[in-house]
Amino acid sequence: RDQVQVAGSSTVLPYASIVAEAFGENFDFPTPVVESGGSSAGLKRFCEGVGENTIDVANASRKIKDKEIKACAEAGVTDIIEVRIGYDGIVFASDINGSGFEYTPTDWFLALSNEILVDGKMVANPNKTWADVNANFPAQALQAFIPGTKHGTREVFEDKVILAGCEATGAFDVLLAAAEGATDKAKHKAAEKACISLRTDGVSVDIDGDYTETLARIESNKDGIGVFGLAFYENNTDKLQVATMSGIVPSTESIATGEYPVSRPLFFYVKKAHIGVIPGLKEYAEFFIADEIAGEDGPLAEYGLVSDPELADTQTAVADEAVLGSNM
Amino acid sequence: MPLSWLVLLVLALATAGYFVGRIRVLKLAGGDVRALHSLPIYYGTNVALSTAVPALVVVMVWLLVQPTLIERSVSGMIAPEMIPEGSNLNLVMSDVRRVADGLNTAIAGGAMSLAEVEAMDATVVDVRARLGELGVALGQNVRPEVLAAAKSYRSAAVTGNTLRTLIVLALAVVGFGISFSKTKPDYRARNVVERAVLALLMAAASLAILTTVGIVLSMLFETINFFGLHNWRDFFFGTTWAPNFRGDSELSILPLLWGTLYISFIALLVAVPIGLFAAIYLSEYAGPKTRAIAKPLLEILAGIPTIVYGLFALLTVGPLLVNMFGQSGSLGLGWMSGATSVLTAGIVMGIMLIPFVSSLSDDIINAVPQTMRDGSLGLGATPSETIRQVVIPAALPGIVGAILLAASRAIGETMIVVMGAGAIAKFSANPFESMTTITTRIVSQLTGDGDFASPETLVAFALGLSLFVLTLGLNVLALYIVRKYREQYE
Amino acid sequence: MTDATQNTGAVAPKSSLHTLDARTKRRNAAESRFKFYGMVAIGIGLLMLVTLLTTILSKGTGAFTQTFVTMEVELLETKLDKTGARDLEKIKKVTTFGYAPLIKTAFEKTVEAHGIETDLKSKAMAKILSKSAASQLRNYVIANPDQIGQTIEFRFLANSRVDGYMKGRVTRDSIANDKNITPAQLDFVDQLIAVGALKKTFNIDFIIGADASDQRPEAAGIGVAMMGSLFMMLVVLALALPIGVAASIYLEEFAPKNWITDIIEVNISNLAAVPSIVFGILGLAVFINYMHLPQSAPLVGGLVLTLMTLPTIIISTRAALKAVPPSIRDAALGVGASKMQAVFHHVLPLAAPGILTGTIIGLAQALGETAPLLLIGMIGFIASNMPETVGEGLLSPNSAMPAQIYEWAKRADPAFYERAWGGIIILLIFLISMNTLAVLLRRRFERRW
Amino acid sequence: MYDTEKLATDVNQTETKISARNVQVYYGDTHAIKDVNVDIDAKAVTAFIGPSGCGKSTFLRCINRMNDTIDVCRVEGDIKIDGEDIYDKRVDPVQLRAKVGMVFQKPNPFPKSIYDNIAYGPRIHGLAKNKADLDEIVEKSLRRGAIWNEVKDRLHAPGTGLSGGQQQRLCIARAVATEPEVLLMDEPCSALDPIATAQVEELIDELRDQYSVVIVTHSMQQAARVSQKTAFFHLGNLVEYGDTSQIFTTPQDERTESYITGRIG
Amino acid sequence: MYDTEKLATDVNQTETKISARNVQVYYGDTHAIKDVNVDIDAKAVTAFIGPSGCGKSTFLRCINRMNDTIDVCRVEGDIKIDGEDIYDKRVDPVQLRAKVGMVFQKPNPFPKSIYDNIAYGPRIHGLAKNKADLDEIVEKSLRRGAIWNEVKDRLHAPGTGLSGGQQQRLCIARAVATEPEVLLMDEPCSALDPIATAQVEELIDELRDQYSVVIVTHSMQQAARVSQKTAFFHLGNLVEYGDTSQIFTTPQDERTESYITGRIG
Ligand SMILES: Nc1ncnc2c1ncn2[C@@H]1O[C@H](COP(=O)(O)OP(=O)(O)OP(=O)(O)O)[C@@H](O)[C@H]1O
Ligand SMILES: Nc1ncnc2c1ncn2[C@@H]1O[C@H](COP(=O)(O)OP(=O)(O)OP(=O)(O)O)[C@@H](O)[C@H]1O
Ligand SMILES: [Mg+2]
Ligand SMILES: [Mg+2]
Ligand SMILES: O=P([O-])([O-])[O-]
Repeated sequence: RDQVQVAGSSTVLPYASIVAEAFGENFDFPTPVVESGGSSAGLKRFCEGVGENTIDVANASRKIKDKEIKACAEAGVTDIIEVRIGYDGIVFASDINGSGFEYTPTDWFLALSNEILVDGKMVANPNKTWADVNANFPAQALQAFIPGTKHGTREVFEDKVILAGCEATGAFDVLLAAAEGATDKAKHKAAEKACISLRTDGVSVDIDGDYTETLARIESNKDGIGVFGLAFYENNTDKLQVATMSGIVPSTESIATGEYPVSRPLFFYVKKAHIGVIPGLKEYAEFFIADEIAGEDGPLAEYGLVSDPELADTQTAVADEAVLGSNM
Repeated sequence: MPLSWLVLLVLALATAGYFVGRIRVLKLAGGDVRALHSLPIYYGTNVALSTAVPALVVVMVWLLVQPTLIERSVSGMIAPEMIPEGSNLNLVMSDVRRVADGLNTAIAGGAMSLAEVEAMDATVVDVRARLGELGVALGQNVRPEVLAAAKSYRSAAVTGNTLRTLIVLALAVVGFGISFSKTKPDYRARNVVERAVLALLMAAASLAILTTVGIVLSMLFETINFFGLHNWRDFFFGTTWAPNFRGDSELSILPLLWGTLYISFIALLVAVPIGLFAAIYLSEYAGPKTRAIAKPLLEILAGIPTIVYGLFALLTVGPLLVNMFGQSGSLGLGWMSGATSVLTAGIVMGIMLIPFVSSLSDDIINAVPQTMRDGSLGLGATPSETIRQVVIPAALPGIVGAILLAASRAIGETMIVVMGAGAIAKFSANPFESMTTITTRIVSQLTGDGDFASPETLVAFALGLSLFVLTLGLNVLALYIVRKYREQYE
Repeated sequence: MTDATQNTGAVAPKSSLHTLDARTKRRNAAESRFKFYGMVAIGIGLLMLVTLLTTILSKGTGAFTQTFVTMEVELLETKLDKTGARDLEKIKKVTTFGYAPLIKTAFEKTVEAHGIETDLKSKAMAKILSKSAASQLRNYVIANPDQIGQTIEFRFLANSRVDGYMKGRVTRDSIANDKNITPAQLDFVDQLIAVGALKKTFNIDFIIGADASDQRPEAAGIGVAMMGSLFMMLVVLALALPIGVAASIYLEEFAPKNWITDIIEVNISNLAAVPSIVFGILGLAVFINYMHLPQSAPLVGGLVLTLMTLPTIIISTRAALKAVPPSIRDAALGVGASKMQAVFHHVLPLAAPGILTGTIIGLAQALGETAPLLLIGMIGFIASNMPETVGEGLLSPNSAMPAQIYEWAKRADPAFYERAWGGIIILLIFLISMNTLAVLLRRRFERRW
Repeated sequence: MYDTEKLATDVNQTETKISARNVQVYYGDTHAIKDVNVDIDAKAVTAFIGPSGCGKSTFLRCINRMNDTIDVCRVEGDIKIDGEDIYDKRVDPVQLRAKVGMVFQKPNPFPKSIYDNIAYGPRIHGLAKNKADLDEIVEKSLRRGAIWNEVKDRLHAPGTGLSGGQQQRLCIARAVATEPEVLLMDEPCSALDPIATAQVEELIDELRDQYSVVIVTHSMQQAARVSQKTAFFHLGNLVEYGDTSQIFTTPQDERTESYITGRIG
Repeated sequence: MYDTEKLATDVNQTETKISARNVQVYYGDTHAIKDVNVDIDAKAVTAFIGPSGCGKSTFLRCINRMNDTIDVCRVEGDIKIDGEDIYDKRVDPVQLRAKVGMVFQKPNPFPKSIYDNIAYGPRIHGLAKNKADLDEIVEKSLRRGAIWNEVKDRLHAPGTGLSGGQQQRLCIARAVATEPEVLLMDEPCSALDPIATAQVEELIDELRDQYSVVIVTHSMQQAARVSQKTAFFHLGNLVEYGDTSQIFTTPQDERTESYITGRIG
């Protein structure tokens, strides 16, 4: 095998492909193969063992889990280099010709949660239009296209929007008080679970496909509001208008500074044992996070990646081949 | 000798054997074919098979075994302490192989002589640079022990290959010789060749069993893991499907099963009548020209990528249905709220499945002998009566096969369901609601973002295996029904 | 035995053939209804086909043309080879980023030469080009180091927004929030069109080229993926057809009818119902992890698809074999043919239409399948070169048409969406040519007895 | 077992049932029936004789338009039944065939049970009011086909599992079950033993009380026994047609004579 | 046209070719052949007669193991050809069938050209050295099948497009083409006119110079004309077997006599 073999997250895929293409053009090594298939599947293959018939790099739109590190170690994949490449912004957008929105997490909680707090009691969500949710909004039917449960974005959406809304409306406290459980922790968990259980009457539609599917749904139902990646939105500004969250317009800058709350870090993981064995592996890893690629003016940022303010640290870590567990 | 040459040589020998066998037996029979037990081609084929088959089998076994053997002997040269931190023997060995390959390339290309290679010393020469010049990319500088191992790897491989060449050629020649000497007019060459062919046919049939074993094995392990993490009662008898990143998800197969059956049922409701009527029209009513054109056209439907159908469901059929059955729809019924529904996916999937039913059934119906039709028409039956009561029953096993194939495809379809039916698992009899299927859940849990050792991901395997068992049951049922109603014409 | 009854005459009163009795009328109505259903069924099928095809064509034809900008670029020695030694290693050190200034300069020169008046900075002008322009230049320089210092005419791809503008997908209104292009740049594009430097032409690279990254939809082609599909189909055809037919012959003609063959039979129908992704799981486990075949290789893809296609071929072949009347077998056996000869000489040719139908449908499915490819690494960004040998075609990483289409359809830039549909057109052309062969062959074997 | 007296008395007092004028049949380029003119009597048995391949089956199949099912087959000329042109556009071949039943040369039972083979015709023509009625029709037809005794215990066994001669009788019974006005029988006794043949001939004789029967046969004796009129075909031509007694005693045409005198089978 | 003298002289001087002992045949539960013992002579023609459905075809099909192809059919007992048990494991049914040719009751031409229908057997048995040889075999066989004149201009037309009688003769020609030692003919003349019948009988007569021929027929006359020995079957039993002349003149069994005296067909 001559080429670097990469697999994993479909969120990271566009960035990885931009890098791989440039890498192939500028180095004598062949263009790396970047497979998609999801973070989980990528890490799974990554942890299958070391050797030429396994992949060298796993892309992930989340941090590798402890359980996975353990599974890796059992298969002989011990030294893993973790590389954070930047952040993925998550935005809410609706049809370009429809009305615009300025959301707070509370709005989303009130719109989608299975039960909401009314007069101190949790009742089945009665809201039918956005006007029911927030008097400032138009009386547009509620229809949200949110990431399906397979997507990591869903977790971010639940944590940073729904749960935040749940707490803000006070529903969380009510739920916590009512929650059953042996320990505080268990109660907390039960309350969180209740917060994030979404209504199933068709108002909230899980999208298991990609953002293109979300876009297609909005095109066929103009009332719909969808959840997108920032990069996707930026390429489709002719069809979508973005909503603000707590008053902040999402952009690479506002996310990088942390003003815009909904985002998640993106990573890739390198099998240290393959460095030196697979030609070009280390060069690829270094190239990925080089300033001219992943820096603020690099092509990745141009495409929509929120570049990592701590990129320099990452660069040294990669240069030193610092493995997981040694420096974190 | 390179492998391809060896194989070609064996094949050439076999070809020669074919002609020699033919010629010899004819000569022995004094040119009189009638004096032979079998046709000359069988004698030829016998010699060819005896020459090629054992030799090629050995080549195959050799290819599987030699690397393991060499690897084992060479890896002894790499002491454990020489393996760099974090690496393992496996990786070092792949480096060794790469260097050995590089050396071979160098020798083959004439860039280095054998002696030069043998004399090369990694402490003196920069092997990586040297090989780099020859176009062999190495990831790292070559350490002396690796070079040494590579050299012995190379020489072992060369010896092995020589041995392989000799043994294989010897086998081929022996096979040739034995079968040649057996080639006499009263030798039952046909029987021998036919037995060999039968063995091949059996091997082909048993591949299906192997595949099944493979499928079960490749999923069983993870399924067991899943049931170690998740309650099996909840999986089989629970009523909710709600995976969750926080853990303790409810993962029950039942709502998915319901969706699977419901959507497949609607798909078949569309595909079977349309497909069957299309088949009937094509084979019984349409002229040869119409048939020659319409049938291949319909077959294109089976080849349009499912993503197109998915988009078609999402953008065309879904909104159309909403326009009819939705709140402000033309029928004013308000039954349907979103474009995605069981009905949307079912209809679109049904369209995709039309050719599965139509083309296969058409062939089978066409194969029913004309005398059957004549018999019925002669009694004053209309063509449609003939078709319904004589032709279709006679063609039933094939038609059921076609329908089963369509059903199978419906069960296995993902894209159309994802885009057309939505991703919500629920129990509902309302075809205007979103639902989802086992297959789509397998795909999405497998390609999702969850922890790969978590029940949310592993459930994919349990779903796959359960579906496997389930369809097995359905197939047994179908077999039983076909057996019962089969009509055999003469 | 003469139990003729007297009422026979009463049952059949003499009636004119020219007037239909009520029952016949009813039956004829049923007959016409039946026939009508048949026509409706075909009609529905064909209508759907036409709908789908027109959708595909209307959305995809755009992918076959592309916008190019022609201009002269001076290959500045100061930028590319400061030492002037023409040392290839040194020249290679200049990355594509290092070529950006050449393009900017070239734009300035072009504007000057054509007398175009614009307020745009050269950087903004250069943005109308594809990001592939720099690599195109670099490749040229590395291939012809002796040309450094010369001024050479190049034809660069325009970027996807400009191309969209040429195709009407992008308008001044639609780019209001787009940070990738400005109205001023579109004005500049109009000026370039006026002087003939920017043109939309047929784009052969789409048909023969390889995938490009998300930032360069204009450079992406489906050719390499098509080769991937071609090699996979070759594997499938070479394995699935003979194995499938062989297995069917064994099961239908030779196997003793007992519970073992029943198990095999049920098993095969059951394999047809196994979701395709499961075959991917199997392929990953068996071919890659166990047999150590290379990842992302069409060979592995072909093997997986073979396993997936086999049940389809076997089921249709068995049905076709079953439909051959036993009297044909009797006739052959009766003249002293062996069972094997009877099957291969008589039964198989008569079953050929059904076998070919199974092959058509099986291959169509295999050609359009994506899910199993996901697990063996054939979906993603795989921008290989055109394979040069058969071995390379089978073993070096590649994608497949449906995988490529699926990938494009997911990508953010709408230009990819157009390419996805264009890819579907190519896939269908591929499919139709494959089918045509089989259909012609099938026609030769069709007969009624 | 069959009454020879009828033979003499019935002749000449019958009306024409079927009349064919200038009938030509082509299989592709082969001219299989050449300009045949014939009038077939009602309530009589007509025998078609002639050497193998001379076009007997072809002409017979024209009478109930079974030739329509052969793609390459083209029929020209007029065939009238009861004065009505059967190739007229208004004629429904289905109604025609209900009226003109046929027993084919090669027995072709349906791959169904014996019972269903017989019940098929009556069912589609609605001849039975109920199950009992149908049972009766089936039994009666099988009896007329001289096969009842052999199959009465296995009515639900498949018709294709019968012996050659049994299949032939099954097909006769099947044709009779629909009570056609005209019955075309293409060598109905070819696979039958003498006793069964006699029974079928008896049936034929009985049928002609009410219907027209056309029978193709190679047995001159059979033609002489059962038919009132005989038509001799040769190489697609209708060479001679007339009263059976006359044809067999004083043939007009040389070819007829030489065919008849080779009287063997 | 056939020489009756032979009949008298040949009887009694022949050796046994086929011998059957205690043969039982079952179709599922139906007992179709009951305990049949018979010795069939070499270089002689043996006729099987008996009412339809009595088991003639079934027994005939045992002799070349064609019954193997019917799933439900079970054969018990011994059948020996030239002293060798044909149901022995070592016997290759293929070789057996090459030696024991068969003409089926229902003509079953291959859906191929007439030429290929005939040439198929010689091809798989390697009877022709070259194309010219094969052409010769085809012509000779078709001539022996008394069909050459009718098909010589359309050798490449499909065999299924022939008339019933032509198909039957084609199948006879096909069986003869492979030069079998024993020829089993199941009602080979049922669809033939007297002249063609005579030609086929002549062929049979000619064949018995070298081969054994077993023929099933419903025509008592035919049996008397062509055969030296006759076997009478009834309800699955072999009722009587002996010299043809004796069977037809002085039958021993009552059933035989009553069958023969019903002499009609
Ligand atoms: N395939 C079969 N399955 C079941 N029963 C059968 C099958 N073939 C024949 N039989 C039965 O076996 C008996 C003998 O049949 P066979 O065909 O040997 O009769 P046959 O003497 O040849 O009659 P025919 O003169 O009508 O051809 C008959 O009762 C018949 O119904
Ligand atoms: N389907 C067909 N295609 C082409 N030619 C045919 C077809 N059917 C019959 N023929 C030819 O037409 C001629 C008349 O055939 P037909 O079947 O009418 O003969 P027949 O008198 O019934 O003979 P037989 O007594 O042998 O049944 C024959 O030469 C035959 O070869
Ligand atoms: Mg005929
Ligand atoms: Mg019989
Ligand atoms: O593919 P993802 O893991 O980024 O959703």
